[in-house]
Amino acid sequence: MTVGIVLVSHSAQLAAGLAEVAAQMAPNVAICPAGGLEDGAIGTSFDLIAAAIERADTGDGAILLYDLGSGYLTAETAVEFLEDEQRARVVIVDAPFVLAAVSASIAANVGSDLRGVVDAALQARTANGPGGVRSVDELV
Amino acid sequence: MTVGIVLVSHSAQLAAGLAEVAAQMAPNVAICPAGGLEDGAIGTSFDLIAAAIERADTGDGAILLYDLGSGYLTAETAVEFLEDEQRARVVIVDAPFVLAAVSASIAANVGSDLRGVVDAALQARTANGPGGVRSVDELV
Amino acid sequence: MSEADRTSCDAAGVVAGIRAVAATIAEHKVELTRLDRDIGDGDHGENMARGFTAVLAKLDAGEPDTPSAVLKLVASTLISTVGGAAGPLYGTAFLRASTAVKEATTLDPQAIVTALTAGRDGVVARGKAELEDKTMVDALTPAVNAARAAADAGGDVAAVLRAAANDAAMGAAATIPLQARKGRASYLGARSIGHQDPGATSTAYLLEALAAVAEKAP
Amino acid sequence: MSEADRTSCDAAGVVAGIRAVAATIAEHKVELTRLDRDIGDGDHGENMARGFTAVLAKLDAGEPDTPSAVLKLVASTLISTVGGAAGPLYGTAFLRASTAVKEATTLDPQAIVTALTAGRDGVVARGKAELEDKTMVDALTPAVNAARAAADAGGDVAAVLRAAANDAAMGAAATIPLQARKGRASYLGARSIGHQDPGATSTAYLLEALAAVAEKAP
Ligand SMILES: Nc1ncnc2c1ncn2[C@@H]1O[C@H](COP(=O)(O)OP(=O)(O)O)[C@@H](O)[C@H]1O
Ligand SMILES: Nc1ncnc2c1ncn2[C@@H]1O[C@H](COP(=O)(O)OP(=O)(O)O)[C@@H](O)[C@H]1O
Ligand SMILES: [Mg+2]
Ligand SMILES: [Mg+2]
Ligand SMILES: [Mg+2]
Ligand SMILES: [Mg+2]
Repeated sequence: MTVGIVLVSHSAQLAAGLAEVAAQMAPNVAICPAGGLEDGAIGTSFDLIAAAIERADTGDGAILLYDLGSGYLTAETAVEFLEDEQRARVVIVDAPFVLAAVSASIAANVGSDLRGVVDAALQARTANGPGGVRSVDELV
Repeated sequence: MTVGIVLVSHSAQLAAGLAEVAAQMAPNVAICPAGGLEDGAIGTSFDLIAAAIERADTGDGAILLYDLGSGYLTAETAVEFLEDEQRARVVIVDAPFVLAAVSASIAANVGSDLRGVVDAALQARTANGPGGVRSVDELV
Repeated sequence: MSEADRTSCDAAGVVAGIRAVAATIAEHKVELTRLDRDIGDGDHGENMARGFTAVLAKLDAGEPDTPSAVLKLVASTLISTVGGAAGPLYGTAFLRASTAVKEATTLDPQAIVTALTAGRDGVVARGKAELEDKTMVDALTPAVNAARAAADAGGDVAAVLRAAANDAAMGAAATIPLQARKGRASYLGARSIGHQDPGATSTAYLLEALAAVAEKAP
Repeated sequence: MSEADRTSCDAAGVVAGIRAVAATIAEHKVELTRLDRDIGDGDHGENMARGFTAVLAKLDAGEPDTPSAVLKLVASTLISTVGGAAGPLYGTAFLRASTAVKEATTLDPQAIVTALTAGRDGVVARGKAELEDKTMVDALTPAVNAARAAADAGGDVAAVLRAAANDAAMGAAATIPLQARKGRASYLGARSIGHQDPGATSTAYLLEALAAVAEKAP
């Protein structure tokens, strides 16, 4: 079983690049970028998100991560349009986009269930970069 | 005066896509992607980061944001190689990559000084996505 | 409005209204984008124009024959094509409005109020904005309240939509001194003060177009 | 080692050692990448091979004439070309080692210890890893300690590097039961247990190559 990951972004490049970085440590996971509009313009696309959910959810569920607020609105709308049965296993997670994508992909890659993958994404909220906060130390 | 932004990423696409999203709300800021290796492979490049710092810092300073831990190591090394005078106005900030890039770019765009831009990036650490945390509400 | 008098509005009347909205949005595209450039990402005009151009194409391909079906077509098209926050927000509004008038073959003034109320509630459910967060809700809520008052006072379709449009315009103007607390403009903090919200403005134009069409009905 | 006896090592000797390191890294590229696939992003072998291939090209273009200058060339080349965490880490190690032996035209056993210690301290300064965080520090620190003991006991260059290499290999093997607390492997939490750290492994190979060259010196 593998939980899938949908990367909702305003930019096709951003979503594709993040998918490529996350895939490095999670080769067995469906990491599905849904970035930009269908013509490549900046924005979020309901149709691309819906298609990415179909690819990501192979029966074990999927999580959606998004880059910015309006991505959440489009993602939520796409999830609401799912059939009840599928909607029950598709979860939008509000967490730092890049780190959550990597962390959730790794969790999915080792076979975590939906809850485990959501938790991995949420951990990115409190994760610290290496070396702590140089900027604060120096400027305070 | 405008503080510049350097986006250190393991992926050229990710950095370029984030720069394009951040530029939407900050057309007057030097938002400089430094993603991937020089041949396009995944990784972080000291030389690309050093070059991006040169473009980003036009005298008013620059902040560096990075996607993942090893990006911090390369970014820090690049900053250490700067001349003392320039290094004093170049700051690495440990903050959620995407949201911090947007938030810091906006701050720079309205003319905030280095400290203001750093603070804007740091605010991304505690920012909440719209609608709060659907996943937690539903799964707990 | 076509095939109906001023006391009710059938599917063709709703289509006429939507076509007028599309024309208005096209006309104000540059202005809406300029407003969004001040406190957003500078795409609201393009987003709305893209959405309503797609709606026109859908209507040209075949007009649905109930008000509810027209509203649903608008909803799904906006959701798929707008590309910004306005897509899911207006899309949800039209979808809720469609559901709220599901059975009706014509919309009387009370049904118009029901549709507007459901639409506004849909925007709030989607975006979680409260009054004075400097969003389209600040145009929609006064519009709903004015429409209800007009309908309760016995106003016809045109009177109800005129009341809604007027108070939406006032609500949009009243966003100028507010600080944004939702959407991209909120990233600007206090710097969002002094600018009119693009979404509230497009809401006002949308209702103005509907009112104007209703007023021209025989 | 060339132009020097076993009690010291000149620039050419350091170059010979670095060339041997490059050959060893090339030989173990696939293995290092496989280790990194288990608990990382599967590029450590490619990263190191890319870096040392570039170092060889630089040396072929012209060999510096002090040990410090050789180490500095290695440092800047690795920093510019490795592309992973190992780049700034090994790069900083070689840079600190270079600075630590700045004046010497040949390195005696104590200078070798000084260089190794400075290198290890550079890795720690850069990466903030502590012992048992499951990183290259777990190979470097035992290596530094063994080298110091060997030098203090009167060992020659080969003996010092042999001691370092042996304890680095043991340190690398000892990372297997550890849980990673730094670097990408830390994302795996408890699942990083049971795998040998790629960076500790490349450190052990690096020191093994240096020891072998020193042992072959006249
Ligand atoms: N959470 C929200 N609730 C209600 N309206 C919102 C919300 N977020 C944004 N808006 C409205 O959307 C408008 C911006 O629309 P648009 O420019 O199309 O989207 P985006 O901000 O994604 O580029 C804002 O002016 C505001 O009226
Ligand atoms: N903070 C750190 N301190 C010390 N060593 C580290 C640190 N982070 C990573 N490493 C070392 O780097 C190795 C991985 O190197 P490499 O694969 O080239 O980089 P990346 O992880 O960026 O792909 C790890 O096996 C570990 O030994
Ligand atoms: Mg906009
Ligand atoms: Mg937009
Ligand atoms: Mg690696
Ligand atoms: Mg790597």
